[in-house]
Amino acid sequence: MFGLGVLKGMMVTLRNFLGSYFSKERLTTVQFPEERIPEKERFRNFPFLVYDKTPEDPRCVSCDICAKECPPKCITIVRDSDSAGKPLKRPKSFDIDFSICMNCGICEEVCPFDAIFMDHEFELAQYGRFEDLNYHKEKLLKSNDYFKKIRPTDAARIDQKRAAKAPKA
Amino acid sequence: METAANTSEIDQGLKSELQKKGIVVTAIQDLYNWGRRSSIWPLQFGLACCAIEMIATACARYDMDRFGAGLFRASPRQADLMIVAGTVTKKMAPQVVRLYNQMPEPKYCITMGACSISGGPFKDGYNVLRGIDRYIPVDVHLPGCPPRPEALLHGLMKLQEKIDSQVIEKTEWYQKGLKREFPVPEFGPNGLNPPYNPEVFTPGQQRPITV
Amino acid sequence: MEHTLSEPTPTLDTQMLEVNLGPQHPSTHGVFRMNVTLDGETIVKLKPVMGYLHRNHEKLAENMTWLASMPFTDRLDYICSMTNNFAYALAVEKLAGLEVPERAQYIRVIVAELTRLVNHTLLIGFLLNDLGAFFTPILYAFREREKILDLFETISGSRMMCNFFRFGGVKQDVTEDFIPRAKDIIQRYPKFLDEFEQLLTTNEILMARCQNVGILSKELAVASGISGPMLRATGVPYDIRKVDHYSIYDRFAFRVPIGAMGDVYDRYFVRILEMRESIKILEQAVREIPEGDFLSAKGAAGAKAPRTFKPPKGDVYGRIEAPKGELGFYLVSDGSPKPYRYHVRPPSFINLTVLEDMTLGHKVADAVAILGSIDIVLGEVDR
Amino acid sequence: MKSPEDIYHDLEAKFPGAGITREGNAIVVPKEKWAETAVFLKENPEYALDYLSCVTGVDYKEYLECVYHLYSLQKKTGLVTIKVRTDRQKSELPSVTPIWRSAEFQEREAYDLVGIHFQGHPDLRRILMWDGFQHHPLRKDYVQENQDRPPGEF
Repeated sequence: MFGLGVLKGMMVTLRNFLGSYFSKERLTTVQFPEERIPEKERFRNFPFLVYDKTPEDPRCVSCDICAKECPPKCITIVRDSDSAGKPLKRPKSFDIDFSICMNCGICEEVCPFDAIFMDHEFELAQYGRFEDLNYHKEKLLKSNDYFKKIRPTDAARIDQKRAAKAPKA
Repeated sequence: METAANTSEIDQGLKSELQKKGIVVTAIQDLYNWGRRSSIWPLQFGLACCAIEMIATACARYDMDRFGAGLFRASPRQADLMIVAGTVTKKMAPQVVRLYNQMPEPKYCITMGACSISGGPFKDGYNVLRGIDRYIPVDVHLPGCPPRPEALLHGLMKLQEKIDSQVIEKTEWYQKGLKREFPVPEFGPNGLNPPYNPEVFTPGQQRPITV
Repeated sequence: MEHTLSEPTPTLDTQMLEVNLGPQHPSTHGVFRMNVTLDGETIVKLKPVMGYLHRNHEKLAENMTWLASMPFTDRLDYICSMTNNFAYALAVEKLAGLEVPERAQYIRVIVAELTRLVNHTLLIGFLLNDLGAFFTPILYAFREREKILDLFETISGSRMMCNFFRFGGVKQDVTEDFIPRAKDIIQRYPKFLDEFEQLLTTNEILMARCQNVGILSKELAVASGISGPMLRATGVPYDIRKVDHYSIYDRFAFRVPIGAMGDVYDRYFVRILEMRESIKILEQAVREIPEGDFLSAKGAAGAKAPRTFKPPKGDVYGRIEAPKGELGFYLVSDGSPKPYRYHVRPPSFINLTVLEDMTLGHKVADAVAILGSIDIVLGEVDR
Repeated sequence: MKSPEDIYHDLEAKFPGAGITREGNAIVVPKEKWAETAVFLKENPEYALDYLSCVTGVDYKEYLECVYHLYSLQKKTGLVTIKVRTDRQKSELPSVTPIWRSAEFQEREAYDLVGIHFQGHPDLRRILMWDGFQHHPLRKDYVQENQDRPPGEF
């Protein structure tokens, strides 16, 4: 019969439609704002800076390696200097232009001081472009506890490594 | 963001009282905005990787249809939202501006992904336009490369908030005799000229958020 | 059956109509334009116009370190990012003479074959979308793709832009639940393929629209440098995994499906068979994956400090069997941490050479189907 | 299969005194002899290099170079790399599109981005940049336009 193939195709669609009432596997829609997909630990969206105790002393020593290694060059760091003009091991300003960043995670890989990691937060739509998307140091700094909350295994590994190194330094 | 606050004259107490009895009281303004917000028809217009993420958003798992925005219109005449999903190159920019001009008012534009906001990772390319808001006004900027489908849904919700807060008399596109025609750039020997549209864009400066 | 151009009947002298399909057109899979000259509905001339997504990847790579170009290779063929990384990593390893540990080789083959499944499933969805089955097959295809993308996101961190390969191995070891979840997907994929085939293969409309349409002869395919499933659909048994013996593909038993006619239906069916072969490879690879380190010591040093990674002077041409065809990288190094010349040999760009030969004499609707069967992705065509 | 070494000796024998040299694993063929060598490599049953996989234009500051990667599909044999050089100003090369059809788009791209003119190419136009573009961007001395300049200037 000519229409047999088309009919078989319709049967597949019908089975999927009826099946969605019984097998959870065929009903795949996730109602986004209310119901969310469990976040994967290694998900990387935009970078953020980590500080241990207070936001005033982040781990970052403004060595500028991440700014040099960043493929699209979206990180700009200005080194802080004390009253006598001697450069300090602290960034005065640390800007990441979120409208250029490509979420590749290379800054996290090359940072020798475990100061920058990739965040999970993705609801970042803005109306403005230049002020709203150019994140300055204050907006980038997050605590180590936040890092432990979103990425437990990585945070544990990093803390263990830092603890092993800390007493000697 | 100084969009006009939506000052509907009904006081909230009376409104919630009536709502308990099943009577919905609203201003024409809210009804009109609610109607426009809940059926935004995006233009079927994908440029690069973000377009695949946009299609994934339209598919079963993230389901853009729950926001009323699932119906992709192939022709700009029937679309009222242009999601610029992907890198806008200099060779494609005139077509993007022409498409935006062909869309009927009220029209909105979401720049999805780093490339359409500022050229993104490819901004140093000789054929890459550093952001489509050099030629057309953009309502919502959505960073990410590519932004997750949920981020696109969040961007859509952000646009819906903006539509909710619009007051007809003050909105830009409802004025009498409005002619919002953005000039289409031409191809020059080494790039597009004009490099940007002065009314819409000044390099490095934030454009006032349109109402 | 040779299509003769319909000569205009003497009484009715019609003009040739010049039509632009694209760059903004639902059928062009992105920003691709075809200047079509029509005589009525039949195509007389078809000139492809590209470059609307030319993002200057090769110029940018010339002033970035070798590793900094790796995330950019994800954006070449943005449907299969892992195989782009694979080709680039193989080429640089050939140039710098790096060894890849066993476990990394197995992880690479597993994710490359999973990407092939994603690519072929998506292609069939988009091909049917061009044939008019608007969005139904795509919903099935994207449902399966989400499962595999979840897997990629757990190990690499991003759904589409994995940036997962490093020169000398992979960036991080796979998580513990990767192997069980991969096994689960591999077991259930044939069932999905049967469902997909039941939906499509014996569908009379598909057979009528695709058989004897866009026929490509063997000689023209070889002469035009066609590669991948399109070449195999014409009957040439050439698969780079079998010919070049790169990575560890020799340890897996799999066959290379070839077509007979070289028309759109053959290209569709060769891809379905290729998916079944990929599942066979995946079953063997997932069973035999050894323990061990995922990145060689030199590779790890190179990944930690990319500007100290300086391959020796010279040039290299490395290629792999990407889902769309032969994806090659021609790299010239002058001993500095930046490549001197970085060229990508994209399969879909060269497969488009014969687009005009295949569409002459067909109707416009067939041209849309033929373009869909070539499987082009504009990020790779225009680079 | 004949290694590039043997092919080089055969070519040396076939075209004595033509100045064919070897450089690493590649064979450098002078521009005048390239058309004949190409036909010889394709027709000769021993090599049967019927599959031109990749054509690349490279700018080496003193000269422009076109690199051809050839394979044989019948014999399933491996890579033969041919390099042909031309000077920067009058960059002319014989086109191999009549011999291998796969060079059609790749030679147009080499012309568009690196500026090598291929004589005998059926349709040598720009393929990636728009037609009014008057530069060859992949050359090392290409200067990009400044996108933030005021609209009036160039």
